[in-house]
Amino acid sequence: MLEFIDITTVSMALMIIGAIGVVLLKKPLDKVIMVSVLEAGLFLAIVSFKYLDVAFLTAVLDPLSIIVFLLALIKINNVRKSKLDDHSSLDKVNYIIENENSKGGK
Amino acid sequence: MFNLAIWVYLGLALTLFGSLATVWGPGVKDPVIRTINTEVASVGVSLILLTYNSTLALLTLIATTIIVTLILFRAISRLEEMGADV
Amino acid sequence: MPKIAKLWNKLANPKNIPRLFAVILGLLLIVGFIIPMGLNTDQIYIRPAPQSQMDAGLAIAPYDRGGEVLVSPGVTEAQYPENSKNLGWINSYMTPIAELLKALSPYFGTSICASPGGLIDEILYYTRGFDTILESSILMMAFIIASWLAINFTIDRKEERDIKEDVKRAIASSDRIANEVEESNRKAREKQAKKEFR
Amino acid sequence: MVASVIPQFVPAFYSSMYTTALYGGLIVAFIGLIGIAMEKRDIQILILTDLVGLAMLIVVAAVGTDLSEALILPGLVVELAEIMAISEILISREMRKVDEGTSFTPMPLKIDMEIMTTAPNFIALILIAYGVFLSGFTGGAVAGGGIVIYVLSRKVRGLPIFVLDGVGAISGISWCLWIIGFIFFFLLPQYWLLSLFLAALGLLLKVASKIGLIGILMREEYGRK
Amino acid sequence: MLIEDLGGNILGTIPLGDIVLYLNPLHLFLFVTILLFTALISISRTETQVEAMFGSLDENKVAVGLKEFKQRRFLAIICGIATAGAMITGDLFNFTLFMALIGIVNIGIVSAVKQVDVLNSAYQYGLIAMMCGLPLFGGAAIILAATGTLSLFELASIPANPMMIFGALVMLVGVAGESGIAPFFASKAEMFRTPGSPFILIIHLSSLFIIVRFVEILLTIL
Repeated sequence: MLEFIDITTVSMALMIIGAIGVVLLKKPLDKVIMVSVLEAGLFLAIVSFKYLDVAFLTAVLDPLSIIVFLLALIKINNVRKSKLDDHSSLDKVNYIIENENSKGGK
Repeated sequence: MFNLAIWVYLGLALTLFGSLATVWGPGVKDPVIRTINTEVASVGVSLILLTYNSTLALLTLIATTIIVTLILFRAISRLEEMGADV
Repeated sequence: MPKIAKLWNKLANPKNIPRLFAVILGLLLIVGFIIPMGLNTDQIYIRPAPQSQMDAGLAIAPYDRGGEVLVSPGVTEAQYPENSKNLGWINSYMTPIAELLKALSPYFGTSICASPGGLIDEILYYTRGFDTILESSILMMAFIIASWLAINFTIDRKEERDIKEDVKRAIASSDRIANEVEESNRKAREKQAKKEFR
Repeated sequence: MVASVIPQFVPAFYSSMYTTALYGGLIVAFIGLIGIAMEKRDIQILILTDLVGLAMLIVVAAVGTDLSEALILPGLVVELAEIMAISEILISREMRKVDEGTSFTPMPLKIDMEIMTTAPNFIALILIAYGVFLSGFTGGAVAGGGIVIYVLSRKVRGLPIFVLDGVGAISGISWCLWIIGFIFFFLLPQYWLLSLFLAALGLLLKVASKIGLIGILMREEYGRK
Repeated sequence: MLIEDLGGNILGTIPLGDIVLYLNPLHLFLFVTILLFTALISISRTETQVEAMFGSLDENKVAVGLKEFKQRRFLAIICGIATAGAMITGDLFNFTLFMALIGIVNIGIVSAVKQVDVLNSAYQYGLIAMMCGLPLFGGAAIILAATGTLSLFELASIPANPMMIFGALVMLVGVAGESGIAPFFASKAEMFRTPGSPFILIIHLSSLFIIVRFVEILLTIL
């Protein structure tokens, strides 16, 4: 009955679910979770091909990509939030120029 | 043993799906979402390389994908921070 | 006729060029679907069928190409075997650590092959080594460009750069802005004067 | 016994899958190119060119010989190199548009991720050790990834130009090592083992230091307080 | 068509494993010419552009700073050497790598300037160079799949079939884009509007020589 559930079908299912999830979810953080599901599917596929060293390295590198995603998303989120507070960068530039101006004694 | 051709087809399907999603997917006006969507296509290519037994290329692809993502995110966040409209 | 002129004008704008290139390349790739494609089976550097080595239980599975370490060369079908005196020796070479790893477990073929020696090293360093020179020069040039730009422009290095220059530039730019403001003021005043005169 | 494993002609699997994989790659490339043609914003086009690079990998890999795998590695690294240089040009152009003179400080980030304090040393050590064992392009990319995560997790801000130049010089010298190794292969064939190690070590150092320097660039971007 | 028909008798080869550089009179001539130009460029100084400023009598001198000068001279020399190498190479994939190197160095030569317009066109050209990865490497791979070899010697003796022609066409589009000929000239033309003329000159020369060489390759393999 359940004999079709083996490592290959599970990995395929994980990859398909992950791919659909990454594309259809709207929020970036939800997408990152689905990316990790996708990468888990790839990991299982590599294991089912019996390349254990590649699988080991994938297992180490996947968290790295998730960290990169998280860092970038948090940073961009912060930037967008602060842009909402003052959404004209021109003012900042003018402010800098004025500062320099007073320093230069012009 | 399982059928190897299925893996190639799955890899191609993932790559096609990922590239379609990158170009026309929901919410791709936001560069962040577009960059995350390329990950799907990259996993599809990894699967093809795995099936073709190019494991060294697979390792290098996995490592460089991270670096490329890092570079793209740097460009995106820097541009957003400067308020540049590109 | 005016249409052509418009087209030429569009072509003169650098922003449109990548998109034009993309369209042309895309159309050409679609032409590929009406051309009969097929793999010529007589290739160089042939590899065995996928997973066949893994199923046979070889210790350095996807990259086993025969040969014994420092005893006999492995199998490499190069384009010009007469140009490479030691063809196949790198293919069969393994470092002592790699040999240890090989004895430990049959599932580490990729890392054994990637460590010095092995088939890919033979191709990348020996028979097609010139490609690798170019390729690593491309990486080096790209990095020189990127790091030069980063150090000089995009990374904040204010405390190390001579600040004077910065200040000078800032003064110049503010000078320019002041000039422009003055100019626009003058124009506005002129307009005003004209109106009043009328 | 092993020699019999390696066939005379390309195995049936590769030749039967060739057209499928090639056409798949062409379709992916077509989708990416049409996307580029329809897109107007510069940064979006930069992301979409990544897709075209992936399509190139499929087209090259479809040949299914050891040579095609050896050709994938340069292709990958070329794409990485170009995307790095071009994104830097984009940033520099936008900075010039905004303001000519004054320099720009990225916004510091206030986050406290558990993984950024505990894991990096371990992961970085594993990755670097493994990368040194692998050597070559792959090892360079892997060890570089380790250096990236290590650098990202530190809180010290940036490096002086002198150190940046120094790391660049290391990669230049290792490039020379690899060139010497390559010349040895043909001038003094009896020392092939020495030249193999020169080449492998040189390439490892070169790629790893380059990618590590990318990490240092990122260090500025994701600077935390 | 055989190699001998086009460039004269082969004077000699430099065998580097599978990659054989071959020298015949045509290639040798191109090789020496581009090396001479590179030598000239490496010893020449840059000029200073003088722009009249708008709305006043002052003029704006756009000179090349010393650091910038060194960087651009280095990249220009590399560009010359890469072009010279592409002239004598005897391998298809090797040629595409030379092409990619020339492309990235061309971007680098103008990347150090301060004009926004020039940087913009350098960026657009860079996008084309990135897209060119597909036609260059992909075209070489298609030819490899069709014939089983990448060496120009072998390719010259194999009769052309539709797949080879398709691969060569794809490569042609790649070379056209990367060297900026006919419809794609605007991305490169804008790059010349910057001080430092000898270094700008090498961009021009390299694309000229590459086109000549690629046409010769096309005639050889088809």
